[in-house]
Amino acid sequence: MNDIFAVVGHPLSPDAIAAQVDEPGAGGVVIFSGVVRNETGGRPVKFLEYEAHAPMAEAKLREIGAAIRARWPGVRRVAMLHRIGRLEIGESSVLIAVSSAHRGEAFEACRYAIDTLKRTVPVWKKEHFEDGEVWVGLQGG
Amino acid sequence: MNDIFAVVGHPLSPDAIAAQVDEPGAGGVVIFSGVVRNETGGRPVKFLEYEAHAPMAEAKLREIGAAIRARWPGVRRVAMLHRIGRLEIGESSVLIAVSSAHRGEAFEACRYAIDTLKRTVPVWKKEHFEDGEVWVGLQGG
Amino acid sequence: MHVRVHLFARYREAAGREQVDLELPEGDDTVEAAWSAVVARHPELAPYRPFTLFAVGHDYVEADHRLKPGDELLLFPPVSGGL
Amino acid sequence: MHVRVHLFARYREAAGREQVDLELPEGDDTVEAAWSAVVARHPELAPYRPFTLFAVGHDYVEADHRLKPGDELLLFPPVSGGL
Repeated sequence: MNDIFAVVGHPLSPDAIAAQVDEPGAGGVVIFSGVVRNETGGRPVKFLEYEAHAPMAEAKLREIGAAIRARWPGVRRVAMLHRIGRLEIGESSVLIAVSSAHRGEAFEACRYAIDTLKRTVPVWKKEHFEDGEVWVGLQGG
Repeated sequence: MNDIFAVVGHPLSPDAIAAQVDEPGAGGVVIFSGVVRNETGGRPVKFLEYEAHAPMAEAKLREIGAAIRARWPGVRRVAMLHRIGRLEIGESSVLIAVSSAHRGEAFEACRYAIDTLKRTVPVWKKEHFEDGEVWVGLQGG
Repeated sequence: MHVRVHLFARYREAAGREQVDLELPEGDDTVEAAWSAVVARHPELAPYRPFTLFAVGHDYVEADHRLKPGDELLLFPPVSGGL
Repeated sequence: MHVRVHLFARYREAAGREQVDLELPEGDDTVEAAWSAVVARHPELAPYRPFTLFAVGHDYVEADHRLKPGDELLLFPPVSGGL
Protein backbone atom coordinates (compact mmCIF):
# COMPACT_ATOMS: atom_id res chain seq x y z
CA MET A 1 0.00 0.00 0.00
CA ASN A 2 2.56 2.61 1.07
CA ASP A 3 -0.17 5.15 1.64
CA ILE A 4 0.82 8.05 3.89
CA PHE A 5 -1.37 9.82 6.45
CA ALA A 6 0.36 12.24 8.76
CA VAL A 7 0.20 15.42 10.78
CA VAL A 8 3.55 17.15 10.37
CA GLY A 9 5.36 20.24 11.59
CA HIS A 10 7.39 20.99 8.48
CA PRO A 11 6.61 22.76 5.17
CA LEU A 12 4.73 20.69 2.62
CA SER A 13 6.08 20.10 -0.89
CA PRO A 14 3.99 19.15 -3.93
CA ASP A 15 7.11 17.55 -5.50
CA ALA A 16 7.63 15.33 -2.48
CA ILE A 17 4.02 14.20 -2.21
CA ALA A 18 3.83 13.56 -5.97
CA ALA A 19 6.87 11.30 -5.59
CA GLN A 20 5.19 9.51 -2.69
CA VAL A 21 2.20 8.46 -4.79
CA ASP A 22 4.29 7.73 -7.86
CA GLU A 23 3.71 4.17 -8.99
CA PRO A 24 4.62 2.49 -12.28
CA GLY A 25 1.01 1.63 -13.10
CA ALA A 26 -0.46 5.04 -12.30
CA GLY A 27 -1.14 7.31 -15.24
CA GLY A 28 -2.50 10.30 -13.42
CA VAL A 29 -1.88 12.12 -10.17
CA VAL A 30 -4.20 14.75 -8.70
CA ILE A 31 -2.87 16.97 -5.93
CA PHE A 32 -4.81 19.35 -3.76
CA SER A 33 -3.02 22.05 -1.82
CA GLY A 34 -4.81 24.25 0.70
CA VAL A 35 -3.05 27.57 0.88
CA VAL A 36 -3.07 30.19 3.63
CA ARG A 37 -4.96 33.23 2.35
CA ASN A 38 -3.92 36.80 3.07
CA GLU A 39 -7.33 37.88 4.29
CA THR A 40 -10.54 36.59 5.76
CA GLY A 41 -13.77 38.49 5.25
CA GLY A 42 -11.78 41.48 4.09
CA ARG A 43 -9.57 41.57 7.19
CA PRO A 44 -5.83 41.16 6.52
CA VAL A 45 -4.34 38.03 8.07
CA LYS A 46 -0.77 38.14 9.41
CA PHE A 47 -0.25 34.42 9.83
CA LEU A 48 -2.08 31.27 10.91
CA GLU A 49 -1.65 28.67 13.58
CA TYR A 50 -2.92 25.13 13.27
CA GLU A 51 -3.42 22.76 16.16
CA ALA A 52 -4.37 19.08 15.85
CA HIS A 53 -5.20 16.19 18.10
CA ALA A 54 -2.63 14.26 16.12
CA PRO A 55 -3.37 10.61 17.05
CA MET A 56 -7.06 10.93 16.18
CA ALA A 57 -6.34 13.20 13.21
CA GLU A 58 -4.09 10.55 11.70
CA ALA A 59 -6.68 7.85 12.44
CA LYS A 60 -9.32 9.91 10.63
CA LEU A 61 -6.98 10.44 7.67
CA ARG A 62 -6.45 6.67 7.49
CA GLU A 63 -10.24 6.19 7.54
CA ILE A 64 -10.53 8.52 4.56
CA GLY A 65 -7.88 6.48 2.77
CA ALA A 66 -9.75 3.26 3.47
CA ALA A 67 -13.00 4.75 2.19
CA ILE A 68 -11.24 5.83 -1.00
CA ARG A 69 -9.86 2.32 -1.52
CA ALA A 70 -13.35 0.88 -1.13
CA ARG A 71 -15.06 3.34 -3.44
CA TRP A 72 -12.46 3.84 -6.20
CA PRO A 73 -10.68 0.54 -6.89
CA GLY A 74 -8.52 2.10 -9.62
CA VAL A 75 -6.78 4.32 -7.07
CA ARG A 76 -3.14 3.29 -6.67
CA ARG A 77 -1.81 5.40 -3.83
CA VAL A 78 -3.06 8.05 -1.44
CA ALA A 79 -1.07 10.53 0.61
CA MET A 80 -2.59 13.03 3.01
CA LEU A 81 -0.53 15.48 5.02
CA HIS A 82 -1.72 18.22 7.35
CA ARG A 83 0.75 20.71 8.66
CA ILE A 84 0.43 22.21 12.14
CA GLY A 85 2.11 25.09 13.96
CA ARG A 86 2.67 28.55 12.57
CA LEU A 87 2.09 29.02 8.82
CA GLU A 88 2.79 32.13 6.78
CA ILE A 89 0.62 33.53 3.97
CA GLY A 90 0.92 31.41 0.83
CA GLU A 91 2.17 28.31 2.64
CA SER A 92 0.34 25.03 2.24
CA SER A 93 -1.63 23.78 5.25
CA VAL A 94 -2.85 20.57 3.69
CA LEU A 95 -1.55 18.50 0.80
CA ILE A 96 -3.40 15.53 -0.64
CA ALA A 97 -2.23 13.40 -3.56
CA VAL A 98 -4.01 10.52 -5.26
CA SER A 99 -2.64 8.44 -8.11
CA SER A 100 -4.79 6.19 -10.23
CA ALA A 101 -4.81 4.27 -13.47
CA HIS A 102 -7.52 6.56 -14.85
CA ARG A 103 -7.62 10.24 -14.02
CA GLY A 104 -11.35 10.46 -13.26
CA GLU A 105 -10.91 8.37 -10.14
CA ALA A 106 -7.99 10.47 -8.94
CA PHE A 107 -10.01 13.68 -9.30
CA GLU A 108 -13.03 12.26 -7.50
CA ALA A 109 -11.03 10.63 -4.72
CA CYS A 110 -8.92 13.72 -4.10
CA ARG A 111 -11.99 15.91 -3.82
CA TYR A 112 -13.68 13.43 -1.52
CA ALA A 113 -10.53 13.44 0.63
CA ILE A 114 -10.39 17.19 1.20
CA ASP A 115 -14.17 17.51 1.65
CA THR A 116 -14.17 14.74 4.26
CA LEU A 117 -11.01 15.97 5.97
CA LYS A 118 -12.62 19.33 6.60
CA ARG A 119 -15.59 17.70 8.29
CA THR A 120 -13.96 14.95 10.31
CA VAL A 121 -10.30 15.55 11.11
CA PRO A 122 -9.65 17.24 14.48
CA VAL A 123 -7.60 20.23 13.43
CA TRP A 124 -8.19 23.82 14.46
CA LYS A 125 -7.08 27.04 12.85
CA LYS A 126 -6.34 30.30 14.59
CA GLU A 127 -6.09 33.45 12.53
CA HIS A 128 -3.68 36.11 13.70
CA PHE A 129 -4.50 39.70 12.77
CA GLU A 130 -2.66 42.94 13.36
CA ASP A 131 -4.83 43.57 16.41
CA GLY A 132 -5.75 40.17 17.75
CA GLU A 133 -6.37 36.50 17.08
CA VAL A 134 -9.44 34.33 16.49
CA TRP A 135 -10.08 30.62 16.47
CA VAL A 136 -11.93 29.77 13.27
CA GLY A 137 -15.10 27.75 13.18
CA LEU A 138 -17.50 29.55 15.44
CA GLN A 139 -18.86 32.90 14.43
CA GLY A 140 -18.49 35.53 17.08
CA GLY A 141 -16.64 32.97 19.24
CA MET B 1 -3.46 37.43 -15.34
CA ASN B 2 -0.02 35.77 -15.35
CA ASP B 3 -1.48 32.55 -16.66
CA ILE B 4 1.04 30.23 -18.30
CA PHE B 5 0.48 28.01 -21.33
CA ALA B 6 3.55 26.39 -22.82
CA VAL B 7 5.07 23.42 -24.61
CA VAL B 8 8.45 22.79 -23.02
CA GLY B 9 11.42 20.50 -23.41
CA HIS B 10 12.42 20.23 -19.77
CA PRO B 11 11.21 18.14 -16.82
CA LEU B 12 8.03 19.38 -15.13
CA SER B 13 7.91 20.17 -11.42
CA PRO B 14 4.75 20.26 -9.28
CA ASP B 15 6.52 22.65 -6.87
CA ALA B 16 7.28 25.09 -9.68
CA ILE B 17 3.79 25.05 -11.18
CA ALA B 18 2.20 25.39 -7.73
CA ALA B 19 4.33 28.49 -7.20
CA GLN B 20 3.23 29.85 -10.58
CA VAL B 21 -0.45 29.78 -9.64
CA ASP B 22 0.17 30.95 -6.10
CA GLU B 23 -1.83 34.10 -5.42
CA PRO B 24 -2.63 35.83 -2.13
CA GLY B 25 -6.40 35.44 -2.59
CA ALA B 26 -6.35 31.80 -3.64
CA GLY B 27 -7.25 29.28 -0.96
CA GLY B 28 -6.92 26.10 -2.96
CA VAL B 29 -4.73 24.75 -5.72
CA VAL B 30 -5.50 21.63 -7.74
CA ILE B 31 -2.70 20.09 -9.78
CA PHE B 32 -2.99 17.34 -12.35
CA SER B 33 0.09 15.44 -13.46
CA GLY B 34 0.01 12.93 -16.29
CA VAL B 35 2.68 10.34 -15.69
CA VAL B 36 4.39 7.99 -18.16
CA ARG B 37 3.24 4.46 -17.40
CA ASN B 38 5.50 1.42 -17.57
CA GLU B 39 3.21 -0.60 -19.79
CA THR B 40 0.42 -0.27 -22.31
CA GLY B 41 -2.05 -3.08 -22.78
CA GLY B 42 0.27 -5.39 -20.86
CA ARG B 43 3.29 -4.61 -23.05
CA PRO B 44 6.28 -3.09 -21.22
CA VAL B 45 7.17 0.43 -22.36
CA LYS B 46 10.82 1.50 -22.43
CA PHE B 47 10.26 5.21 -22.86
CA LEU B 48 7.97 7.68 -24.64
CA GLU B 49 8.45 10.43 -27.15
CA TYR B 50 6.09 13.39 -27.45
CA GLU B 51 5.87 15.65 -30.46
CA ALA B 52 3.77 18.82 -30.69
CA HIS B 53 2.90 21.44 -33.23
CA ALA B 54 3.93 23.95 -30.62
CA PRO B 55 2.43 27.23 -31.93
CA MET B 56 -1.03 25.75 -32.32
CA ALA B 57 -0.67 23.64 -29.16
CA GLU B 58 0.02 26.76 -27.13
CA ALA B 59 -2.89 28.56 -28.83
CA LYS B 60 -5.20 25.69 -27.89
CA LEU B 61 -3.92 25.76 -24.30
CA ARG B 62 -4.69 29.48 -24.17
CA GLU B 63 -8.19 28.76 -25.49
CA ILE B 64 -8.71 26.30 -22.64
CA GLY B 65 -7.55 28.94 -20.19
CA ALA B 66 -10.01 31.48 -21.64
CA ALA B 67 -12.86 28.98 -21.45
CA ILE B 68 -12.01 28.32 -17.78
CA ARG B 69 -12.04 32.05 -17.03
CA ALA B 70 -15.47 32.38 -18.63
CA ARG B 71 -16.97 29.38 -16.87
CA TRP B 72 -15.43 29.56 -13.39
CA PRO B 73 -15.10 33.19 -12.33
CA GLY B 74 -13.58 32.23 -8.97
CA VAL B 75 -10.50 30.81 -10.68
CA ARG B 76 -7.45 32.94 -9.88
CA ARG B 77 -4.66 31.50 -12.02
CA VAL B 78 -4.18 28.74 -14.56
CA ALA B 79 -0.94 27.11 -15.70
CA MET B 80 -0.74 24.38 -18.33
CA LEU B 81 2.53 22.82 -19.41
CA HIS B 82 3.07 19.97 -21.86
CA ARG B 83 6.50 18.45 -22.15
CA ILE B 84 7.82 17.14 -25.47
CA GLY B 85 10.82 15.03 -26.47
CA ARG B 86 11.93 11.83 -24.77
CA LEU B 87 10.32 11.01 -21.42
CA GLU B 88 11.25 8.17 -19.09
CA ILE B 89 8.82 6.02 -17.09
CA GLY B 90 7.40 7.95 -14.14
CA GLU B 91 8.13 11.37 -15.61
CA SER B 92 5.35 13.88 -16.01
CA SER B 93 4.21 14.63 -19.57
CA VAL B 94 1.61 17.19 -18.66
CA LEU B 95 1.15 19.40 -15.62
CA ILE B 96 -1.89 21.57 -15.03
CA ALA B 97 -2.46 23.80 -12.01
CA VAL B 98 -5.50 25.88 -11.15
CA SER B 99 -5.87 28.12 -8.12
CA SER B 100 -9.18 29.49 -6.96
CA ALA B 101 -10.86 31.13 -4.02
CA HIS B 102 -13.03 28.02 -3.47
CA ARG B 103 -11.70 24.55 -4.09
CA GLY B 104 -14.71 23.22 -6.03
CA GLU B 105 -13.94 25.51 -8.92
CA ALA B 106 -10.30 24.50 -8.99
CA PHE B 107 -11.20 20.79 -9.14
CA GLU B 108 -13.76 21.31 -11.91
CA ALA B 109 -11.57 23.62 -13.96
CA CYS B 110 -8.52 21.38 -13.68
CA ARG B 111 -10.47 18.37 -14.84
CA TYR B 112 -12.00 20.33 -17.70
CA ALA B 113 -8.49 21.42 -18.68
CA ILE B 114 -7.00 17.93 -18.97
CA ASP B 115 -10.12 16.48 -20.63
CA THR B 116 -10.13 19.24 -23.24
CA LEU B 117 -6.37 19.15 -23.74
CA LYS B 118 -6.55 15.49 -24.67
CA ARG B 119 -9.15 16.22 -27.37
CA THR B 120 -7.89 19.44 -28.87
CA VAL B 121 -4.18 20.06 -28.37
CA PRO B 122 -1.95 18.86 -31.24
CA VAL B 123 0.46 16.60 -29.40
CA TRP B 124 1.39 13.06 -30.38
CA LYS B 125 2.86 10.26 -28.32
CA LYS B 126 5.13 7.49 -29.57
CA GLU B 127 5.62 4.46 -27.37
CA HIS B 128 9.00 2.77 -27.56
CA PHE B 129 9.10 -0.95 -26.75
CA GLU B 130 11.94 -3.44 -26.54
CA ASP B 131 11.19 -4.51 -30.11
CA GLY B 132 9.76 -1.49 -31.84
CA GLU B 133 7.81 1.73 -31.60
CA VAL B 134 4.23 2.80 -32.15
CA TRP B 135 2.47 6.14 -32.54
CA VAL B 136 -0.47 6.19 -30.18
CA GLY B 137 -3.98 7.12 -31.25
CA LEU B 138 -4.78 4.80 -34.12
CA GLN B 139 -5.26 1.14 -33.43
CA GLY B 140 -3.15 -1.06 -35.67
CA GLY B 141 -1.61 2.06 -37.17
CA MET C 1 -16.25 6.82 38.26
CA HIS C 2 -13.07 8.52 37.12
CA VAL C 3 -13.00 10.20 33.71
CA ARG C 4 -10.31 12.46 32.31
CA VAL C 5 -11.51 15.18 29.98
CA HIS C 6 -9.18 16.82 27.43
CA LEU C 7 -9.78 20.33 26.13
CA PHE C 8 -8.59 21.52 22.74
CA ALA C 9 -7.90 24.81 20.97
CA ARG C 10 -10.27 27.56 22.12
CA TYR C 11 -11.66 25.42 24.94
CA ARG C 12 -8.21 24.91 26.38
CA GLU C 13 -7.54 28.62 26.15
CA ALA C 14 -10.95 29.57 27.58
CA ALA C 15 -10.57 27.23 30.56
CA GLY C 16 -6.87 27.94 31.00
CA ARG C 17 -6.10 24.23 31.24
CA GLU C 18 -5.62 21.17 29.05
CA GLN C 19 -7.46 18.61 31.09
CA VAL C 20 -10.06 18.18 33.78
CA ASP C 21 -10.30 15.09 36.00
CA LEU C 22 -13.85 14.18 36.96
CA GLU C 23 -15.50 11.81 39.37
CA LEU C 24 -18.93 11.03 37.92
CA PRO C 25 -21.57 9.59 40.25
CA GLU C 26 -22.74 6.03 39.53
CA GLY C 27 -25.57 6.01 36.99
CA ASP C 28 -24.71 9.42 35.69
CA ASP C 29 -22.07 8.29 33.22
CA THR C 30 -23.00 9.88 29.90
CA VAL C 31 -20.96 12.32 27.85
CA GLU C 32 -23.63 14.90 28.64
CA ALA C 33 -23.10 14.38 32.37
CA ALA C 34 -19.36 14.81 31.93
CA TRP C 35 -19.93 18.01 29.94
CA SER C 36 -22.14 19.36 32.75
CA ALA C 37 -19.48 18.54 35.31
CA VAL C 38 -16.84 20.34 33.26
CA VAL C 39 -19.08 23.39 32.84
CA ALA C 40 -19.77 23.45 36.58
CA ARG C 41 -16.07 24.08 37.05
CA HIS C 42 -15.58 26.18 33.91
CA PRO C 43 -18.78 28.10 33.21
CA GLU C 44 -17.00 30.02 30.43
CA LEU C 45 -17.44 26.87 28.32
CA ALA C 46 -21.24 26.75 28.67
CA PRO C 47 -22.09 28.79 25.52
CA TYR C 48 -20.14 26.35 23.35
CA ARG C 49 -22.35 23.34 24.03
CA PRO C 50 -24.28 23.43 20.70
CA PHE C 51 -21.03 23.49 18.71
CA THR C 52 -19.05 20.90 20.60
CA LEU C 53 -17.83 17.60 19.16
CA PHE C 54 -17.27 14.72 21.58
CA ALA C 55 -14.79 11.91 21.02
CA VAL C 56 -13.49 8.90 22.90
CA GLY C 57 -10.33 7.28 21.61
CA HIS C 58 -10.34 7.93 17.85
CA ASP C 59 -14.10 8.03 17.44
CA TYR C 60 -16.71 10.70 17.66
CA VAL C 61 -19.54 9.90 20.09
CA GLU C 62 -22.95 11.37 20.78
CA ALA C 63 -23.92 13.21 23.96
CA ASP C 64 -25.86 10.19 25.23
CA HIS C 65 -22.86 7.87 24.86
CA ARG C 66 -22.10 6.12 28.15
CA LEU C 67 -18.58 6.43 29.42
CA LYS C 68 -16.63 3.63 31.04
CA PRO C 69 -14.31 4.00 34.03
CA GLY C 70 -10.93 5.25 32.84
CA ASP C 71 -12.29 6.66 29.56
CA GLU C 72 -10.73 9.82 28.26
CA LEU C 73 -13.30 12.19 26.83
CA LEU C 74 -12.17 14.70 24.19
CA LEU C 75 -13.99 18.02 23.84
CA PHE C 76 -13.51 19.55 20.41
CA PRO C 77 -14.56 22.93 19.10
CA PRO C 78 -15.83 22.81 15.51
CA VAL C 79 -12.96 21.52 13.37
CA SER C 80 -11.41 23.96 10.90
CA GLY C 81 -8.54 22.15 9.24
CA GLY C 82 -7.79 21.94 5.58
CA LEU C 83 -7.48 25.54 4.45
CA MET D 1 -3.24 28.07 -56.34
CA HIS D 2 -0.26 27.39 -54.13
CA VAL D 3 -0.80 25.61 -50.82
CA ARG D 4 1.85 24.24 -48.50
CA VAL D 5 0.88 21.12 -46.55
CA HIS D 6 2.60 20.14 -43.29
CA LEU D 7 2.73 16.55 -42.10
CA PHE D 8 3.06 15.59 -38.42
CA ALA D 9 4.09 12.58 -36.37
CA ARG D 10 3.24 9.31 -38.10
CA TYR D 11 2.25 11.09 -41.32
CA ARG D 12 5.65 12.71 -41.56
CA GLU D 13 7.33 9.39 -40.94
CA ALA D 14 5.05 7.51 -43.36
CA ALA D 15 5.63 10.02 -46.15
CA GLY D 16 9.30 10.53 -45.31
CA ARG D 17 8.93 14.29 -45.47
CA GLU D 18 7.68 17.22 -43.40
CA GLN D 19 5.91 19.20 -46.08
CA VAL D 20 4.36 18.97 -49.50
CA ASP D 21 3.90 21.94 -51.84
CA LEU D 22 0.77 21.76 -53.95
CA GLU D 23 -0.67 23.65 -56.88
CA LEU D 24 -4.43 23.22 -56.66
CA PRO D 25 -6.45 23.92 -59.84
CA GLU D 26 -8.86 26.87 -59.70
CA GLY D 27 -12.25 25.88 -58.29
CA ASP D 28 -10.81 22.83 -56.57
CA ASP D 29 -9.63 24.58 -53.46
CA THR D 30 -11.07 22.59 -50.55
CA VAL D 31 -9.16 20.79 -47.82
CA GLU D 32 -10.47 17.56 -49.32
CA ALA D 33 -8.95 18.44 -52.69
CA ALA D 34 -5.61 19.16 -51.00
CA TRP D 35 -5.78 15.84 -49.17
CA SER D 36 -6.39 14.02 -52.45
CA ALA D 37 -3.44 15.79 -54.04
CA VAL D 38 -1.19 14.78 -51.13
CA VAL D 39 -2.37 11.17 -51.32
CA ALA D 40 -1.73 11.12 -55.07
CA ARG D 41 1.94 11.67 -54.25
CA HIS D 42 1.97 9.67 -51.01
CA PRO D 43 -0.53 6.80 -51.35
CA GLU D 44 0.73 5.38 -48.05
CA LEU D 45 -1.33 8.09 -46.34
CA ALA D 46 -4.65 7.07 -47.95
CA PRO D 47 -5.81 4.69 -45.17
CA TYR D 48 -5.55 7.46 -42.59
CA ARG D 49 -8.24 9.70 -44.14
CA PRO D 50 -11.02 8.82 -41.63
CA PHE D 51 -8.77 9.64 -38.67
CA THR D 52 -7.18 12.83 -39.93
CA LEU D 53 -7.60 16.26 -38.34
CA PHE D 54 -7.18 19.29 -40.58
CA ALA D 55 -6.04 22.69 -39.39
CA VAL D 56 -5.21 26.07 -40.88
CA GLY D 57 -3.31 28.51 -38.71
CA HIS D 58 -4.36 27.67 -35.14
CA ASP D 59 -7.82 26.39 -35.97
CA TYR D 60 -9.24 23.05 -36.91
CA VAL D 61 -11.20 23.10 -40.18
CA GLU D 62 -13.56 20.68 -41.89
CA ALA D 63 -12.81 18.82 -45.09
CA ASP D 64 -15.05 21.16 -47.08
CA HIS D 65 -13.24 24.26 -45.85
CA ARG D 66 -12.02 26.36 -48.80
CA LEU D 67 -8.33 27.23 -48.81
CA LYS D 68 -6.96 30.60 -49.85
CA PRO D 69 -3.80 31.14 -51.86
CA GLY D 70 -0.78 30.92 -49.58
CA ASP D 71 -2.62 28.97 -46.86
CA GLU D 72 -0.68 26.36 -44.96
CA LEU D 73 -2.70 23.22 -44.33
CA LEU D 74 -1.79 21.04 -41.34
CA LEU D 75 -2.49 17.30 -41.46
CA PHE D 76 -2.72 15.80 -37.97
CA PRO D 77 -3.04 12.17 -36.92
CA PRO D 78 -5.39 11.70 -33.94
CA VAL D 79 -3.94 13.71 -31.07
CA SER D 80 -2.60 11.74 -28.10
CA GLY D 81 -1.17 14.26 -25.68
CA GLY D 82 -1.75 14.48 -21.97
CA LEU D 83 -0.76 11.09 -20.68
